[in-house]
Amino acid sequence: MVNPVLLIAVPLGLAFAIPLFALFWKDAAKYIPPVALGFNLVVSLLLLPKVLENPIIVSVGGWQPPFSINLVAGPVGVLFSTIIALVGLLVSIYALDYIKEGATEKYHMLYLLLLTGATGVVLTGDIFNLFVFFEILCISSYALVAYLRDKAGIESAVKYLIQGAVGSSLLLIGIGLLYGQFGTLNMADIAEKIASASPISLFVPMVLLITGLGVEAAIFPLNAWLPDAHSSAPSSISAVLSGIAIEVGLYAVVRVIFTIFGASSILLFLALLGILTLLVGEMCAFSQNNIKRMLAYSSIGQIGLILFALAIATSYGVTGGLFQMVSHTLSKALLFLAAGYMIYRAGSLDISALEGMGRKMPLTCLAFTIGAFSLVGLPPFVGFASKFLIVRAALATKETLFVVLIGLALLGTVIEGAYFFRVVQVLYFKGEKPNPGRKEAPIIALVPMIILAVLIIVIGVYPRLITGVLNSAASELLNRVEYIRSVLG
Amino acid sequence: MRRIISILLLVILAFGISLSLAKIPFGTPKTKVGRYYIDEGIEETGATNIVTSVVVNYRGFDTLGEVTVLFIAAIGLGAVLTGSGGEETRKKQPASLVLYTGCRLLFPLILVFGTYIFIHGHLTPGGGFQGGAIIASGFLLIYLGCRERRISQRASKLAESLGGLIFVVIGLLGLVFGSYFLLNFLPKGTANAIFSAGIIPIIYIAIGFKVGSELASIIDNLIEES
Amino acid sequence: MIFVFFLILLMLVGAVAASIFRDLISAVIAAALVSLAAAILFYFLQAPDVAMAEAAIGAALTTAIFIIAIRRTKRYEE
Amino acid sequence: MGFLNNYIYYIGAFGLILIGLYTILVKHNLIKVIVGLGILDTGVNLFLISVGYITKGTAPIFSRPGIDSEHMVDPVPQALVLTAIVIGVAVLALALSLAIRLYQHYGTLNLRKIREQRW
Repeated sequence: MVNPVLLIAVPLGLAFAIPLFALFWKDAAKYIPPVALGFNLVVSLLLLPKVLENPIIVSVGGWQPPFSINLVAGPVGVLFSTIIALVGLLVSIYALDYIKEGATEKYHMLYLLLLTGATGVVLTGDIFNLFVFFEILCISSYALVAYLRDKAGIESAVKYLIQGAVGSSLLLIGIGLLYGQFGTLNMADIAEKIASASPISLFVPMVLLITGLGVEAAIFPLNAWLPDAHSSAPSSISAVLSGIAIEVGLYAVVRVIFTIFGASSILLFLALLGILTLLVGEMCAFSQNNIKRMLAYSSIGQIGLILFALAIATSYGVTGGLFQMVSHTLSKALLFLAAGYMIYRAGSLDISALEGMGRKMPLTCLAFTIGAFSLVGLPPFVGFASKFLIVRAALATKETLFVVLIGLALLGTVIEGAYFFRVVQVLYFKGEKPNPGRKEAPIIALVPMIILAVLIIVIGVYPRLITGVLNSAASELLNRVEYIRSVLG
Repeated sequence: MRRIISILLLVILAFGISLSLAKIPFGTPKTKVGRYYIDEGIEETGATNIVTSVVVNYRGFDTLGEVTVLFIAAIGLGAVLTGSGGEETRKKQPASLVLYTGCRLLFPLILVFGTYIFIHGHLTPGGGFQGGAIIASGFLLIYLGCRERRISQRASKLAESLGGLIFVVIGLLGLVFGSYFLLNFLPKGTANAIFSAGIIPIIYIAIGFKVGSELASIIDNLIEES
Repeated sequence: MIFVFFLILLMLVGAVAASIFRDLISAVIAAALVSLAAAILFYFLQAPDVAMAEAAIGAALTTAIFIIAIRRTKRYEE
Repeated sequence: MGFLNNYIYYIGAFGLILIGLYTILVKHNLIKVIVGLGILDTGVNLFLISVGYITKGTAPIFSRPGIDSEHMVDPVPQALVLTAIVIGVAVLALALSLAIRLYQHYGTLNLRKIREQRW
């Protein structure tokens, strides 16, 4: 039997071992992350069919929950770990060539540890353990944002670190308040006992937990760090931060709301917050001239849409939200990867500097265009399928408020379409005619982009490939009684 | 303006927390998990220091994550500070004779004390983190007193790497022997003996080396001006 | 008990001092005082392990790395 | 006085938390902000430990055989705080290294003056 704990233990062990390997193999640091993430991908795919029938609960150390930390490999956890491993693997292959300067060995170690932290967050069933893995995720991203050591990188890392550290302190206070009231840290155990507690004493820990986790998830008032951090990190890191880190943060928020607190009263508030986040993100993205900042603001918009879909809290809505997460991860990773080499060749972050790139780097630009169209939600790409599901879910609630909100969300999509088309237009239809000579991205960077683009099209044409998993993931999130029963027995 | 808004926010926070605190009276026993560890801890893990048995065994996974956090900080700090300095040069004047001799005299004593702390982690207060911190403060003393000395980067990297690997490998051995990660698969021995508590002392020694070398390399990276 | 009151008062005063001192070295020393007082309080709360960790890490090492960092930057707040 | 007796540790802990947060929100100097983070961490740790305390409790260590286990304080918060302390020092160290770099780039640590990037 495959044990989910391997998904965390093996990458950690390999990351610790990199300095040892480096003694007799100079390039070890470069090639170990793809190996570890490939291993994770295989294990996740092996686990996936099993957990669709029954979630696998493993406890660490051999005591039954709540007496020790346990991992819950349900559909949600394994779905996320598969995506993390898949995108992580592709980006690590891309980085083999892309990362040339600076302390490359340290880059690769931090990268592997960041993804291990993300995997830990989605698999753990213990609230303090979640905090620890969350810190692994956050601290490695602070360091990686500053990796280029230029002015912008250091400044945004400082902002990110301060906001993130305050967020984690609030999270820890919330955990302390929960432990004081219920005497346990196991999420299922807390969820079981929470029914008997008074709402007033629960409200404060809930707000603290949501605020603490919301900093990483970039929910509206807490996202001041995001555009700076995502735009000044190396592009491969931006891909992972936008594609994985904020999704994992949002997962943690949703897990806390749905599973621990079972709070239906604040869902409306979250839906409003989601739409607000979406509109703010898309408007700011529209006015950007810097391509990476534009992509970063577009991530804020997408997070808002996902939050809105999840806050609908029907089976359709949550399925749509998770689907949108998957599609955003694939598309945004592709966009950042493609943008990375375009910027490298153009030597500037300005959108206007990318004129005529469509003739210089046809494949990279094609990949960028596919990602952009998918994000906007054009058929036949995956973004269309997921956005369609969200619209259907919002209409199915038959509540005026949700219908109005989805109307606003569609308005956001129109803005999104406008700025992405502007970039595509610059890529293909502007600039001087004489061919400046092709200079395509190297093959090792093109392969991950092509794989991502193919995935976007294939899932867009056959959404049924993953809707089964998404459906059972949505029912795991919504059915907290079943979650408690499967963990505590 | 900023000041007023901040104070307002903080007042709201304080009020909210005080509402919640009313449910958590100070000084009353309230947890079944903690009770379980106290009642069963010695028998199940063999460590007389219950905190150690919780840190290393019951919640050992947290500790693995925590060691990783420190590891990340050490690497990240190295990555951020690579090739910094240059214009700033530290005054090369040597420390005074008293300081120099004192540091050289104290350094081995501090090392022995730190080692004692983490070897006895399962019996008395203390353990890998405290011992590691004490060892790192010994290195700090060396930097202050004997300014030309440097610990070898290579050695500290190896200690970090080996410490982490031992932790993970012991965890995986538990998976092999008893299908649980971090299972305490070694004999527990008699309580209050130094060779007892199964895997706990081994893990704590590994943590001690790892934490000591990581903190020392953090200090080294910060001080360095080359 | 009176000693505990005194320690907590000392700790809070130290924290306020750390917040208002313009000289960063003094602020860091005040913060170290907070850590030290907290370590003693941990001991009174029957947590010797934590007291040790706080004294060794919070009071000693943190102060040291702060001072190293201040030496490499600027001593006075502007 | 009874109230104070019962809640003095909580007051101390949240006093630290509030002072730390205030420092982070209001101060301009980066190192000062990091000092505030340290104070905030200490406050959170003190709060967690006081949650686990039991009146007239003893440390959860069976230092000699036959010790009374009835009045031992809760070991779990102590384990959590050990973790939190180490995480705290890791964040502080990373923050300070960023501060050093920031100073090399800008020649100042005043966060209000460092505003290359805007919305």
